[in-house]
Amino acid sequence: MNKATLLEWYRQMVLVRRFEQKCAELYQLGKIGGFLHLYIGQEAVAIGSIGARREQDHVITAYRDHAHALAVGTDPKFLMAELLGKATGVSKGKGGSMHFADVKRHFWGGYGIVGGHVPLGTGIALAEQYKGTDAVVLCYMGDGSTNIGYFHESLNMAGVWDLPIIYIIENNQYGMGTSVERASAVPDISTKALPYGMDPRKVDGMNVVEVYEATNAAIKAIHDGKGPQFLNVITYRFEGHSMGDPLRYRTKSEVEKWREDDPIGVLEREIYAKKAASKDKLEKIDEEVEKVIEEAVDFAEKSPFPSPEALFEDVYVEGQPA
Amino acid sequence: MNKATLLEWYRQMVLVRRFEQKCAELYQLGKIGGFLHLYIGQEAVAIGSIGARREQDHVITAYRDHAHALAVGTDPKFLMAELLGKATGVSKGKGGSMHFADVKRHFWGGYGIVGGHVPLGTGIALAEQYKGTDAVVLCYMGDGSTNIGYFHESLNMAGVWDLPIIYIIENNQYGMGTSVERASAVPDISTKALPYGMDPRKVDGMNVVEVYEATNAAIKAIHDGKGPQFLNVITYRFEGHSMGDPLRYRTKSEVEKWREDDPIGVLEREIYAKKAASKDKLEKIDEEVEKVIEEAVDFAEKSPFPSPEALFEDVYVEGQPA
Amino acid sequence: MALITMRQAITDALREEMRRDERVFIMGEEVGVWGGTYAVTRGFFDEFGAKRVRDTPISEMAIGGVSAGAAMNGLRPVAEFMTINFAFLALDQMINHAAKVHYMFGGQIKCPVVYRAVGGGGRQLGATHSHTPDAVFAHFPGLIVISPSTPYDAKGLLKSAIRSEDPVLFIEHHTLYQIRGEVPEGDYTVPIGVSNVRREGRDVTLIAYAQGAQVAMEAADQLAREGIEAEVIDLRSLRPLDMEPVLASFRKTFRAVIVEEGYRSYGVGAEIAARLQEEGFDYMDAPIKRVAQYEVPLPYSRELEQSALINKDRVITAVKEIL
Amino acid sequence: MALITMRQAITDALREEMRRDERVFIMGEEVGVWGGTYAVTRGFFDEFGAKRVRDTPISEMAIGGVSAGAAMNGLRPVAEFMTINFAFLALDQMINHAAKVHYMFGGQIKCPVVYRAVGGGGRQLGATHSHTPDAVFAHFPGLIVISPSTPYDAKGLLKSAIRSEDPVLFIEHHTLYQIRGEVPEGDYTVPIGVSNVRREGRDVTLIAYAQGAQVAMEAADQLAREGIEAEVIDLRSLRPLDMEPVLASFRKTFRAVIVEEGYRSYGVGAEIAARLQEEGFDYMDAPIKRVAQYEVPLPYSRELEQSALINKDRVITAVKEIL
Ligand SMILES: Cc1ncc(C[n+]2csc(CCOP(=O)(O)OP(=O)(O)O)c2C)c(N)n1
Ligand SMILES: Cc1ncc(C[n+]2csc(CCOP(=O)(O)OP(=O)(O)O)c2C)c(N)n1
Ligand SMILES: [Mg+2]
Ligand SMILES: [Mg+2]
Repeated sequence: MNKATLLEWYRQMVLVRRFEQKCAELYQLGKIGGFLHLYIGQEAVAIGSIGARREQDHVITAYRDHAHALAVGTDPKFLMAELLGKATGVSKGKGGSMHFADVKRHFWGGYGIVGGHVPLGTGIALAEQYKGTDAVVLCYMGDGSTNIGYFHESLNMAGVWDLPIIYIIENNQYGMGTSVERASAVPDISTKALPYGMDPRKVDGMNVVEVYEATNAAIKAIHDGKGPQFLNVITYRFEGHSMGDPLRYRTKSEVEKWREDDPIGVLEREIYAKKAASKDKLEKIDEEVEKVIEEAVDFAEKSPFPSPEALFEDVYVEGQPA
Repeated sequence: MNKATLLEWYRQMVLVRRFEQKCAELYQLGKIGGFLHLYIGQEAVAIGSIGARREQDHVITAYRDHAHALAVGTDPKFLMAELLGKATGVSKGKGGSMHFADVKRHFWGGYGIVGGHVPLGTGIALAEQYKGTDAVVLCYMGDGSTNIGYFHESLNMAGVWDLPIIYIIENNQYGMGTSVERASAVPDISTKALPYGMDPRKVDGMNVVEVYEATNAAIKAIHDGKGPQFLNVITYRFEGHSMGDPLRYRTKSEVEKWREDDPIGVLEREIYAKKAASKDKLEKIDEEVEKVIEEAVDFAEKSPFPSPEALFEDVYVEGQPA
Repeated sequence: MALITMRQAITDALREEMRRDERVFIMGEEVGVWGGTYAVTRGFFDEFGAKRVRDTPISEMAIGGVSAGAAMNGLRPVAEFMTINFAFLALDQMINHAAKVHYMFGGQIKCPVVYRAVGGGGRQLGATHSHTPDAVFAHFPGLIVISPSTPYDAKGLLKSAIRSEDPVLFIEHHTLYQIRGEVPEGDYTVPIGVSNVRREGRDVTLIAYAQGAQVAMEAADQLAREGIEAEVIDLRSLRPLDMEPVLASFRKTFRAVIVEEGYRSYGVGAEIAARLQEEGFDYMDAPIKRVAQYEVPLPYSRELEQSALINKDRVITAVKEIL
Repeated sequence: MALITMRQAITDALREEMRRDERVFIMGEEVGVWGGTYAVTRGFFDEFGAKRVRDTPISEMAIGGVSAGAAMNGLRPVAEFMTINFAFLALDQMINHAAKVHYMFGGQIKCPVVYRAVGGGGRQLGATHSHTPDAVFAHFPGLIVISPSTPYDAKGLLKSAIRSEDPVLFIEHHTLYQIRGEVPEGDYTVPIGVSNVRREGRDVTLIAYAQGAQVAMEAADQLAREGIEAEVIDLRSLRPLDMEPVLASFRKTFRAVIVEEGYRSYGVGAEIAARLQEEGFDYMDAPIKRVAQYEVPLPYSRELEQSALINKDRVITAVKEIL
């Protein structure tokens, strides 16, 4: 792996981490409302996989969507503004944490209905196939979403039509408080790819390089005519499902064990092992990120709330039917 | 196989066949309305599997439900009356061909929404497990239904909760005009059992004895603690999907080839091979069946239509909210 | 002008739009090889091929969502639900995804998908296959809901729907497929969101759409023979809902009956009546009546089913009650 | 009588019914180990165990249907949708299966399932998570739809729902969970299908339910300070819909405003207004007004969202318009 790339991933992962830590603070202060789902612990998944995508490729995910937006390169200030419900937010303050999007960058958004975006992602892939491009879709979802009808119907249709899409399971082993073992008849999520003719690949989701390589291989497989792809990426969320999770369903020691594999720590060790950078260099990156976050918060705080008329804008593209 | 049993199955299969041929006639005459889906060609599936069930076991299926009703022992006259929309019909003339039921005999009905009855069957199984009985559910559905979310969500839940249910795929290789190859990413429907921890079994659906044995084995497997079961029963419908099918999606020669395996013919050959009965004996059975059908039609024709007040009855168990 | 059936008008609209715009394609169950279970797309598979006439598995959730996703990414899908009853399975995609993405993401995403679905009772298909649930879909902002009653409107509105930048549910009533009407050759559109006076009259206003408009027209004919002149307004779309012609008529007749095939409670007629009494209060000479389906699951038996449905006699009775 | 929250009242109803009847069990997402995402079933898993408090996978179609099947076969399931928004995925099971089996099979099958679901906007959850789609479910015969506004009613009606032989959708509004009210200790039921006069008054009738009733009561309090006496009727159930107390009140006040949280078009208020003008025409001194949610997908930003929702000021304005 290219050293500069490792450092860039480091920067992005720290950016996600710090961005979300700031979110948690602002949520406690009542500046962010609604549901707030943190990605902390899972950073290597979005950063590694989106690290492999080409400009033309698409990204779509569920409500745990901060990292994906940051990974496609959306300026954190527009995301922070969205979280504060401001008119300058990526979704003009109408979406909030669960509904980031940046369509210029082919990021089609976060979606709150579990599994609801999976057919959308599949349709986005259909459109690329239809137009005859080589673009693919990275369609992310949680382990819990693999139990909903949407998953099944979409993967089957992608299989039948050979669509250019990679289903990336962010398998953090719980859907809210329900472990994979209690939610899926066969806990090995890879099994769920078999009826759709996809060759599932299990990936270490705490290792950004592995995630990158698996995604790269999946894109190549699509271009080699192997059809839609399935990545079962094993990861863990260090925080609760969303703010206010009573955390009754797992033990502290389980969390502690996983924290040893903190993806940022893993990457740091890799960077040192590869001699890609010194501790100083990484600390400098940390500081830069810190500044970016501060600026983002500042921008968000200073931005205006949507005007009252905004309520009635964008219901329809073509004006407002009564 | 017990000779008397073979003859009983012969009688039942001929009963189904003749019943449905009569239905087709009455449909042409305009006496039966709505949708009419014939089971002709598939008789061994319902007769063999229901042949294996014990009194306490349950049956639920889709709209192609005539054979199941006859197999559980419902008097054909109440079925014929239902088809003619009469008050004496099993469903008081409110259900029609797609909605036969005979709950006294644990037949929970035919259902018109593809896959819609699969969670119901799963819930019926849950109730038996809850009550601690040894009863199981035979839940039938077509190959096409395995692509709908209902299938996936239900089988997974049955797997997680280890419910006493046998999912019996009546794999007649087409869902309306769409062949399994065009509808399922992996045409081997058995693959679809794997994510749910079920050990699929492929069964020759033109052979009533094989179907019986497979069902028997599945019931035993449940009692042995092996959890929900999955039978992929390969069969063929000789007629169109329903009355009025333009039949553009398959060739005459394909149909002819399958007709060589007519399940009644297969059983006849088995009966002769086993010397279970003479040709005369079978013809006598045919005649008896003929009489039963005639009586059924006669009963149905003479029965009254529902009274106008029936429209408002049975909307609610507890009277009629406004 | 040719006299063609509504089925033909819909077929023509689809074919012309597909020829006009490469981005338009059809997906749904049995739309291809079979030719559509109501024969609307017969011959399309041969003309346009498997890429543009796509048979799907039985997967309504995915039909609703994959088409929406393709629309978001630049195509013009016409997704067919074999019947509107099966669209219940896609409700979440239709109202929580297709109808929401434009707003929820602050205008970044457009979703110009058209959902076609056949609805209606009266064919002995039983309780689950006979719904007219139009009010349910019309309840949610973000979706456009159209349901025409004439071949002319069907063709012109379907074209407008396909060309619209917004998601549209286009509901066809099966009993209208056989109705014939004048339709000009070639391209034309009918604007979405404009109610239409199908018949002028001074004594009472009948407000209806789709199959209800057909019944209202029949009732008006008979009433005319008795010297009662009913004005018939066809709403054509339920969202947007154009009340102007309705109010204009009411200001003239002071009396109204709403005719709809769906259930009465929480149905389309409720909204019309509520708006009419509010906006036309000063002109109200009698209660506004509703003629709608009786509130039972539709039964199979023919006469019994028919007795639950609307017909011209029930409309005439309602009219006479308020004259 | 204890002063308890609506959340507590619902918890108590569930616990008492589970203790009373072995056949009653709960299934849904996070109802067990987590204790319910709204903490309604906290402690239940420990008391009743995994057999009777069943955590499900994220599978709304199956939650809707497996519970219905269990009900058909003799149990008394209380199936929880984490929020009513997710119940769209189960609509087909609820209205085409649970609500139809009794009729469609000529009375052979009963389906005494209770679906519980939390609904409502106002918590910055965005367009897909903030629905009040009550009218949609109430449109279909076969289902009972209840949505209480007080702890007393919540407990008594939930018990009636669990004991009912018919399928029930029981809608809880999240902002009401904190509301406190007098609730007697021990067992009692409130009959389904009886509207309730929550406040007497002679000047105007406010018709509402659930969160709308709360807003109506607040408005009535303020109106009273200005000398306007509003009568407030709480519908409590939308199907069956009891119009008697509404009409009785209207015959006294000649004026009505309907208050509901859901969308206005094709909403609950439309049905009430339509019935009221029809059945109470002779008493109508002014147009019947509706106060409802503005017809936009609910946005995230707080003030913006609030501006789309009902509040007491909007009710007061509507009242003054017709006085
Ligand atoms: C259809 C639907 N059902 C339920 C929910 C409530 N819900 C939100 S997130 C979630 C858990 C999802 O788990 P998973 O897919 O593993 O994603 P993770 O949160 O672990 O990233 C649930 C049940 C929902 N949003 N949509
Ligand atoms: C949800 C739903 N979608 C579509 C239909 C229309 N439809 C009725 S039967 C059928 C084909 C089902 O095929 P399969 O499950 O293989 O059963 P078979 O008819 O072959 O017995 C379809 C698409 C329906 N009834 N329900
Ligand atoms: Mg998870
Ligand atoms: Mg089939």
